[in-house]
Amino acid sequence: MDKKEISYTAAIKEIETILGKIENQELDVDELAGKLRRVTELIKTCKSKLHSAESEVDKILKEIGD
Amino acid sequence: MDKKEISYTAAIKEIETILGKIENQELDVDELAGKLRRVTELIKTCKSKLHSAESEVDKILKEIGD
Amino acid sequence: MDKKEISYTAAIKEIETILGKIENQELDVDELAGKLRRVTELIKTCKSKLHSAESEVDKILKEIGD
Amino acid sequence: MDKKEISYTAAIKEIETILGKIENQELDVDELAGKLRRVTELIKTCKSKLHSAESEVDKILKEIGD
Amino acid sequence: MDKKEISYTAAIKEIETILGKIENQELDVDELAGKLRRVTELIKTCKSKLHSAESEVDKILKEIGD
Amino acid sequence: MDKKEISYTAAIKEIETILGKIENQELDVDELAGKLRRVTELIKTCKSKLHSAESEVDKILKEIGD
Amino acid sequence: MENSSSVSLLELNSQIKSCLHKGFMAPVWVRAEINQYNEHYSGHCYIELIEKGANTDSIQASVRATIWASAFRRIKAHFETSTGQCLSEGIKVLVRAHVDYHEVYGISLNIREIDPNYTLGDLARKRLETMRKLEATGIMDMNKELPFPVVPQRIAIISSLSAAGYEDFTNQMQQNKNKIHYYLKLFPATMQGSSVPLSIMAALDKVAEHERLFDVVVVIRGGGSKTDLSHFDDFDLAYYIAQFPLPVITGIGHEKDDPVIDYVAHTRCKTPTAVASYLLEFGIEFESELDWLNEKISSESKSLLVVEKQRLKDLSEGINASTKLYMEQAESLLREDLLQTEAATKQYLQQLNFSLNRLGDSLTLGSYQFLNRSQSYQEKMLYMVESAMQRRFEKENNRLQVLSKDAQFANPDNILKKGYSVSYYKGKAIKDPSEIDIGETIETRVYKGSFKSRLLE
Repeated sequence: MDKKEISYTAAIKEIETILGKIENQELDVDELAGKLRRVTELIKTCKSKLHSAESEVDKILKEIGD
Repeated sequence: MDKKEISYTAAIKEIETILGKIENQELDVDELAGKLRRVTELIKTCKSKLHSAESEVDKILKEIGD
Repeated sequence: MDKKEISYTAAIKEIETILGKIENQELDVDELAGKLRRVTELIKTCKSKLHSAESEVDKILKEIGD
Repeated sequence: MDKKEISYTAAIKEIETILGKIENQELDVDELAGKLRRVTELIKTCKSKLHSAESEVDKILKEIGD
Repeated sequence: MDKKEISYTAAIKEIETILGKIENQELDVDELAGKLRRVTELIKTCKSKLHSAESEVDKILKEIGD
Repeated sequence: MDKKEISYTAAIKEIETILGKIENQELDVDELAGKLRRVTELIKTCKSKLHSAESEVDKILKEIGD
Repeated sequence: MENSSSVSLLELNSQIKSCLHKGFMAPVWVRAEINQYNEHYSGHCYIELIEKGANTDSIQASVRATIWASAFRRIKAHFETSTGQCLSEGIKVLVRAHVDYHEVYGISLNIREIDPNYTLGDLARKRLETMRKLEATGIMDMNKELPFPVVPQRIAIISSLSAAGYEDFTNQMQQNKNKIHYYLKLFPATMQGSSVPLSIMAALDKVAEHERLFDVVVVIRGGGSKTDLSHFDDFDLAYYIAQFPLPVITGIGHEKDDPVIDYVAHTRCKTPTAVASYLLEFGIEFESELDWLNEKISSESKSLLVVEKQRLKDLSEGINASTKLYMEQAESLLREDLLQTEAATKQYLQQLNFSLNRLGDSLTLGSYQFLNRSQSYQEKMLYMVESAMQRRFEKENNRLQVLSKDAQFANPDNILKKGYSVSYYKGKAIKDPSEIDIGETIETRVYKGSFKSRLLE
């Protein structure tokens, strides 16, 4: 799945799912690193979304302020 | 919707709805900027309505004063 | 409505109704200027009625006084 | 109503009624001049009635005096 | 004249009624002169009855003895 | 079976099965040595998997931290 | 026989006389009523005394009596001055008398004295009785209740031309100062003697025939003795007067007299003159009332006109003032409305501006809060994933350690260490010696190595 295509909310949901599985020991040790990589990817995506949202918000709010 | 066509009251109502969603974290981060942009438009519309009302009011009152 | 056709009392009543709406902020900004214009028209009508009544009244009262 | 046909008492009552309405601001400004004109007529009628009564009373009293 | 015709009592009663109305301002100005005339007439009648002999009465009284 | 191909979870399960049998003296002396050998191999495999997972996770986390 | 057993009339009368004289030596006091009364020209007075039954008029006892001329003058004068009453028929007397008997004339009382006090008491009692009787009829006030005319101008007079006071009365009435005309008509009646009641009643009858012609009736008679006036105490007369349809005014006798008819009359005056004054007063009063009314009506009419004039003036001024006030108020109301509208509009706009600004502020704050919360949630998730993994690794490490120990424990070398050994034959642990043939080689493992041996038995 392209990281651009997953929504922020879906990403957060996936991270929560993975966290659940880790906590419930539903994951094989072999898979752990892979899942972590997925999580970091998702977070990266989220961060980027957040940053872009932030900068846009800044821009918009600046416009209002004017 | 054309900004000329929405009434001031309706605009304010829409702004408040969106603000409520933002405050309750009910929006996707992806949507935030879009919604915010809508709100700023609405506010701009309202301000313009307000300004035109104000200047018209001033004019009318000045006429009476004379 | 032609200003000649509304009675003084009705005019005053209408002015007060509009005033009440403004005070209770029941008017949409879009309507405000229009209503204000109506009020000023009504007041103008009333003033004119009052002035014409006044000159006539003065004349009559002078007769009574004699 | 012909001023000759109204009795003095009825005339006074009518004047007082109109006066009451003026005092209680119950008259429409539009009506004021008309009502005042009526009052002046009534007062004139009353004065004339009073004068004729006076001269007749004087005459009668003079007759008795003799 | 029969003594019952206009008795002193009836005359006094009528005079007092009229006087009462004048005192209580119940009399219309229009009626004043007429009522005053009536009262002066009644008083005149009473006085005349009081002072002058009615020949008819004298005649009748004379006849009784016979 | 190549040791690379057995999953961590499966390895753990086999170890525990063998150790269970030993404890219950279900194994012949002749088999014992063999099975023990298998166990030590499996444990080694697991340890290695664990270490590699750990080091990979560390690496990933370090990447994020940067 | 006849001679011895009978007496002659003279003898009898002589015996009666002697008995009576013995029995009535002293004079006696006797109460009786005079039934017949006769003053003889000779100066003697002959009387018949009787006693009537308590409640009847029937005569229960009677006796002749005489007052000799020598005593009569004294007795009569004393009696009449004391009682104001003549000795006459019908009066009760207390007499002091000798019982005389004359053979020819029979029994008679020789009156020596008459006590006037007894008769006086009797008169008073009689008068009282009449009053009581009248009272009992319930008509005492009937005449008083008749309406009295405003001016009693037509007056029927019951009197006699010769009666004292009559002329005074008519003069007074006809020559009154106020020149009020009175119609006087005399209905003659006897005003003296016992025929008074009947005569007056007859006169009243005549008045009654012409009732409508008169306002009042006056009964007048001046002066007179007590006895004269006692006829005006008559019950029947009083009864008649009480019910007479016209008001009756009495003026009988002197100042101190009060005959019974005074009590039933509409009005009692002391004397005829007093009646005239009383009647005249009404005319005087009425005339002055007329004058007063005349003045009053004049002044009230004038003041009514004054009041009305003032009222008109007040109304004019009131109209003037209140109209001006009305206009001022209307104007100020308009001004106020305008000012209020202006203020309200401006306030409304200000309020809207403020609200909009506040919305903008809320939006800024909300947006940044939104972003912050998102970010911190994200960080929290990463941290939780990290620590969950850490925990997992720890757990797996522990598990592997435990498993290693268990495996070590299961190693047979541990048993061999304690001196146990295992022997093998053909690579298999020997559990049954019979499986091995004698002379065969077996291998035995001990802790520190192994050795081979041959089976001897």
